[in-house]
Amino acid sequence: MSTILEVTQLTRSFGGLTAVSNVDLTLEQGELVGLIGPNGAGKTTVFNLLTGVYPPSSGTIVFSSPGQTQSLGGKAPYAICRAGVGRTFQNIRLFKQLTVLENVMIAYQQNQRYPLATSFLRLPGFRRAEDEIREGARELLRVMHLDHVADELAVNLSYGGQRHLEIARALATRPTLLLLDEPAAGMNPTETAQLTELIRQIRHDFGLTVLLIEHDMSLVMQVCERIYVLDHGIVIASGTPDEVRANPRVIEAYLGEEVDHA
Amino acid sequence: MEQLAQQLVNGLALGSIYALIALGYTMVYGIIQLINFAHGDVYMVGAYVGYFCMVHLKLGFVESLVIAMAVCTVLGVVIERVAYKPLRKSTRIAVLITAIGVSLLLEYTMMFFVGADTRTYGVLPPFMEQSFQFGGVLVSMKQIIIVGISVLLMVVLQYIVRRTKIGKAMRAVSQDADAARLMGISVDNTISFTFAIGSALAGAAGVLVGVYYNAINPLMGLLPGLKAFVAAVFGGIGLIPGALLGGYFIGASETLVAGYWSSLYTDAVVFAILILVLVFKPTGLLGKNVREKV
Amino acid sequence: SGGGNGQAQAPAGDTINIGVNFELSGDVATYGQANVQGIEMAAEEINAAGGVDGKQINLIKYDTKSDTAEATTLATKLMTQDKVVAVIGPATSGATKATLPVAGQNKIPVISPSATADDVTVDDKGVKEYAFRTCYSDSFQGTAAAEYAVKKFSAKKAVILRDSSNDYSKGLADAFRTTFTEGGGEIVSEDAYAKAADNFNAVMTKFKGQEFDVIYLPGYYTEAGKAIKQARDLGITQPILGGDGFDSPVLGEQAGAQLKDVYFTNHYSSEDQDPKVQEFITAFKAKHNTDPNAFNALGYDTMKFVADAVGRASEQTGEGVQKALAETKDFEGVTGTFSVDENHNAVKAVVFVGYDQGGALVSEKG
Amino acid sequence: MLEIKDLGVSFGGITALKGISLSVNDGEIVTLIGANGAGKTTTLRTVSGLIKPRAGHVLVDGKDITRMSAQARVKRGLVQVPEGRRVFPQMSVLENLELGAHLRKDSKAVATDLDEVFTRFPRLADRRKQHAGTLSGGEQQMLAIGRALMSRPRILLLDEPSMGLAPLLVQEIFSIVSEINATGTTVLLVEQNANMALQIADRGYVLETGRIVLSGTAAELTSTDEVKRAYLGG
Amino acid sequence: MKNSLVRQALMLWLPLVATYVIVLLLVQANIIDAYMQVTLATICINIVLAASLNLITGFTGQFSLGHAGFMAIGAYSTALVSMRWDSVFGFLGGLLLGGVLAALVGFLIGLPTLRLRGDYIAIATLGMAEIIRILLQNFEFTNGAAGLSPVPQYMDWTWFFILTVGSVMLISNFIRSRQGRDAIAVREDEIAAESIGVNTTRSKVLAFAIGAFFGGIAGGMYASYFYVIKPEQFGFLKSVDILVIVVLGGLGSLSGSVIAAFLLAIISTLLQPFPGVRMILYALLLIIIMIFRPQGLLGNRELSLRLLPRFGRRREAAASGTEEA
Ligand SMILES: Nc1ncnc2c1ncn2[C@@H]1O[C@H](COP(=O)(O)OP(=O)(O)OP(=O)(O)O)[C@@H](O)[C@H]1O
Ligand SMILES: Nc1ncnc2c1ncn2[C@@H]1O[C@H](COP(=O)(O)OP(=O)(O)OP(=O)(O)O)[C@@H](O)[C@H]1O
Ligand SMILES: [Mg+2]
Ligand SMILES: [Mg+2]
Repeated sequence: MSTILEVTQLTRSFGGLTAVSNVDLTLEQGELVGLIGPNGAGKTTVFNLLTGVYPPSSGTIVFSSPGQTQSLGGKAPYAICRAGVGRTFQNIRLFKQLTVLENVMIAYQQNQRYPLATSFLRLPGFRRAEDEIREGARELLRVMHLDHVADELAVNLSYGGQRHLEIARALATRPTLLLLDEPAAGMNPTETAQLTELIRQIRHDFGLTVLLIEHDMSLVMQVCERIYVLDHGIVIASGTPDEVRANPRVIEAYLGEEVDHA
Repeated sequence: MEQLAQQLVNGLALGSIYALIALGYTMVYGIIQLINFAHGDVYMVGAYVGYFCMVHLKLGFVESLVIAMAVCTVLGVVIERVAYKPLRKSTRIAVLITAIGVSLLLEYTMMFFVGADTRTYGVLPPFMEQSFQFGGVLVSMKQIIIVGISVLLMVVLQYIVRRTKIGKAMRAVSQDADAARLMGISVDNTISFTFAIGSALAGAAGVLVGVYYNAINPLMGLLPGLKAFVAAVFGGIGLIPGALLGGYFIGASETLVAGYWSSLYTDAVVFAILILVLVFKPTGLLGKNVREKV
Repeated sequence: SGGGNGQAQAPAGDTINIGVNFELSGDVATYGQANVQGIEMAAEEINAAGGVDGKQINLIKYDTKSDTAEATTLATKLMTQDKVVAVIGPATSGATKATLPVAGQNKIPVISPSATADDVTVDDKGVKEYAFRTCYSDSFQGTAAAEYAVKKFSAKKAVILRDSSNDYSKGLADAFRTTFTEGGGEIVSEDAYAKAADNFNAVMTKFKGQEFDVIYLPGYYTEAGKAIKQARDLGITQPILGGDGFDSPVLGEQAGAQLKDVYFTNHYSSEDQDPKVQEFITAFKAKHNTDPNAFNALGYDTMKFVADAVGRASEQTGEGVQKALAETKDFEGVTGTFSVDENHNAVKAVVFVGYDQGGALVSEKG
Repeated sequence: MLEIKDLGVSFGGITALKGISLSVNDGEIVTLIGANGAGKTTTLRTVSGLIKPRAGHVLVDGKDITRMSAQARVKRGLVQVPEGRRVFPQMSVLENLELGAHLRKDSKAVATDLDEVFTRFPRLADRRKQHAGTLSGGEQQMLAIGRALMSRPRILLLDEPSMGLAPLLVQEIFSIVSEINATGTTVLLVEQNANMALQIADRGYVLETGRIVLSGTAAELTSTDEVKRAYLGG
Repeated sequence: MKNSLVRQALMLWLPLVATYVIVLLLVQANIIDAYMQVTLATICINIVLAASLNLITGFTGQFSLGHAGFMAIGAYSTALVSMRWDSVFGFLGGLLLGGVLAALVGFLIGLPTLRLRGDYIAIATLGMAEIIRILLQNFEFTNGAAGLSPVPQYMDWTWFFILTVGSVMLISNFIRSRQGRDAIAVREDEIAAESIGVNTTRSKVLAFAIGAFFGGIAGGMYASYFYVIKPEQFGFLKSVDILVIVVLGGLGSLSGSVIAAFLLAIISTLLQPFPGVRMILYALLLIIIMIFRPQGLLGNRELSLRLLPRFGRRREAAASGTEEA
């Protein structure tokens, strides 16, 4: 196992508020790690820092993809994505007026480049490249159980469908590290159980490392191998699900007493 | 030095007018994100109402001003109800095109009735033709009136928006109309109210311009409308102090460019400054750059 | 204005179709509409008096929206679909020029009442066969104004303020500058404003800081009235000269009591006791409840000028009318008696109209 | 107290509600559960007057309010906490709360209520000057509920109040809902988290693709196999 | 596969060539008379203008109010070059120069301003166009306010056909390519687009420059047909006119732009007999059309006839239905 992500002393403040404060976080290749914590703890902000939506106030983010180790701090979001970090959004952000297939194709084509002249003049390589993009995208839809709605507009999907599509679109960028922000939000327990299975499966099939934010403890405790707990921007605990579950600070700040029954 | 002072006085009067028009732009924009192209034409109608009152009905300046503001208020509300309200759920650009339609409609309806030629306000009461000398700087009564009335109206406006419930309702509607409804706010009335105030200010500006330049025509709203829009953006569109700042800034830079370089380039310089400001401060001078939280 | 259109088709043979292709909306609608008022009044008079050769004149009127492409489109429509024998308009030089190739192709004359640019009727290739106008060319007026400035005011130094958005103003300014400097004068400052400008305080304040004898302000009354007033309000007392664009009651209305020491080159003076002029003024006032301006008068003359040519034409076709137009001699119009020269310009005497230091109306023939 | 009769709603071609009837009695908590897209939100939005129904009636205290504007319904004490929070993003927390009391004239009582909201949600008190748009999801949810409380609702319509909340807060929100209910506010609660909802509710309805397919007391529903399988993850 | 390609080519090219030949014959037989020819020319120019602006505003979502500025650059380049070098090569050279210069200006102005949001871009582009116009009005070599004439007339039906169809096809190809989809993604959600690897700045500037290029081409077509060009023809109102065509046809629908260009020409012709009230009627029509069809004639769909194999399938947004206003 090798380290894929190494975050040291990551800090970000907004005005007077320090949303993320000296966070250290390490991900090993192939791990499935949870990031939990109370609302407003700074979890989404960590994702936003990792993906370049906000530049960090201080701290470093070192990301290793096969053959390359680079610092992500201060890089533009598209560059970070191309380096191999994919993500989904807490508040779903699909291309609503495009079809499901198009949503995925756009992500897929970022690795399937052909020159501008080819586009304008429909030069010979065009059709082949387009077909590859389309097929690649369709394949991902099959994996995410979305192939039957490929031609629907994204906005017309059910909430659960949209969450799946977000994941499919992130996968299409061919990430090595996938960041999922509350993938089960708004799903009922039955749907959540299905999603849990799906996350396990894609991690395996695509050889991914996954970092996952979630408030649904049934999901987190089932799939995560390790968990970081954030509160007020600070990592207050980390460890295996059992360790975290038993940690009094975590119980006090986040889980509450009754979690065992949920 | 004297000349500079004189130019600044000129710029202040001009800027007041831009600011008055820009306020209407900004308020309407602030609440429904519409660049209300017809706003400049409401100002034109205000100028004609003032003309009619003063020249044909022989009313005094203050009465004419009030009547023009009242007529424009009604006009603004009618425009909003008839032309914009049906488009509440449409894209903003569709409403923009409608606004362009309304603008043309006002211009050419007016032209149909009064012709394209310039009209003049005629002889003003003597007190308005006075001017004062302050050590080489000439300040006319009309300039004082313009600046005075503008400032007064803006203060009143700022009070309404900041301190009253309706002001808060306006801001709520602008951010989330449905949520505002759930607070018990009547969205339609609030929007109408915004148009009413904005249009009243435009009407006032129309009469002031009629008095100041003594010449009005059906297409007079086009250019000041555009510049007021620029002023609003310059200061940060949607912000009332921004519109003021923008109005005065454009007034001042126009007079200074004309005074020290060439009138040829006033507009070009104003636009160039605007673009520069936007490049370095993408939300206008006073606009806050809030990056969307994701 | 803006009323009905003359499209009602009278039985063929009894009417003569004449195109009226003007800027009735858009930027320069003021001038287009004013021309058309004169044209329509003249046509009514002609028709009331029995028409031309017993035929009524049928005006077919279109609006170019102040768009040159539209002017071309409509001229084409008039010439090919509406079968006119002549097209009057547009009012501005650029738009008029844009219709001329079409005129040549269809052999229908275009007559503009107010396209003053020097190259409207001639270019490098010589005179444009189907182009005519009834106004002066720009250089003619600019030159006259410069000579007047020197003669009357012994001017040595002048400032020029022109309208940057129209070529009329540029043409006048260029001619004035050339003549004035050739005569030993000096242009101490020059500036330009954009169309529909309201505020001249800045530029006038700048001028005020300089030494000069006259201001030359070649532009239209729409802006000139404001400029004059603001100049006088700021205490600028030098004489102000202009061109026929000043000729409108609106100039005086805008400048008010400040209309003093202002002179401009014009076609006629309302003081002129010539019955033709006085009749026109009375009739126009009766109809439109305001004094006519130069555009009204030029439109009026142009209609009569065209009707006169149609009456003299050997055959009532574009070619016939073109010939008759070109041969016009000593046509007596409100804007002066003129003949058409080899460049298809109307050659007429210039009149200097002005308001002296007390604001009284004065005029002298040039 | 609140009664819905044969409510039908469609959007363009899509029929979202196909004749729904339900009632909420004075002082009850009634929950409406169902899968994504079943029409729960649509039901609430129609009740609060944001959507005009194609057919059917909404009655409050026996009075038909189907044609009443949204703001007039607020005046009658019908208040909704919308799905997705919908706080006013460019306004401060305080201003948001003040807007909740927009229709109220009793400024003294408003001030007391404000204090009460701040005691109930101390985190909001910490952030009273912050723009609501930059709050975290959970903070926004608290704000949305607090804002609704500011209008002293008689009937509170809650649309997925637990969505995106930390476990501790989920419990807290549900206990707040119970508390509010105990002080006399009638509640209609839409939830994905059917477990919790049924724990605090008196009765419940199950919505599937625009139709009510099941109803009963909370206990009955909890023990129904269908509900267990489809909504309780059992 | 091969077969379908051939069929596709036939279905695309056959109707096009047929249109060209038929119109050519009709012109020669004078059934399409001079007036209709001018109208046709206007329509063609408007199609190119609207299609290029649609690329910027409809597909990429950048609200531009300065398209007339690009048109002006193209018009003046074409006029200046072809007036000095009066041959078909001069004309084409000028046309190309105009397009390239317009694209360059689009690039330069786009680079800093395209990171602005919505309406701020509108005002920045508006400012750019006004600056261009004012410069043209004051430069000596552009002959100031008087403008340039006579511009040699090389545009005829053949050129109109080639340039119009060519421009629309190139734009359409672009939209239905990788780069075009990137641009559309930016329109839909910029943050999401960035997060999946789209270089949004590059995408926007590229689309903007291409739109500007074809705006320049349209300007060149205009100059070389209408003989006289003046700065005031390329003012703010011209930009607005183009925008009206785009919105009327439907943002994000090229065929909508084409149809709207025809429709406006028809409306304009129908209104010509009423010169006094023409603009009033036009304004009323505009308002009424927008109220009843706010998404434009075609919304964001394409009129297909299977001529243009479309990028995916696209349906109208879920109608907002009965939601109260
Ligand atoms: N752009 C911003 N401006 C100001 N404050 C911000 C911004 N983004 C986040 N914050 C603040 O940072 C803190 C952390 O927010 P974040 O969204 O990361 O929380 P979270 O852990 O994801 O919570 P939740 O589980 O509710 O989504 C919050 O208090 C929030 O208000
Ligand atoms: N504004 C709208 N326009 C078109 N269709 C809509 C609209 N709002 C809702 N719908 C449709 O109506 C149906 C019911 O939606 P609704 O939002 O009421 O479901 P829900 O039960 O609240 O689901 P969720 O649990 O995902 O919130 C869905 O098919 C949805 O797509
Ligand atoms: Mg979060
Ligand atoms: Mg819902």
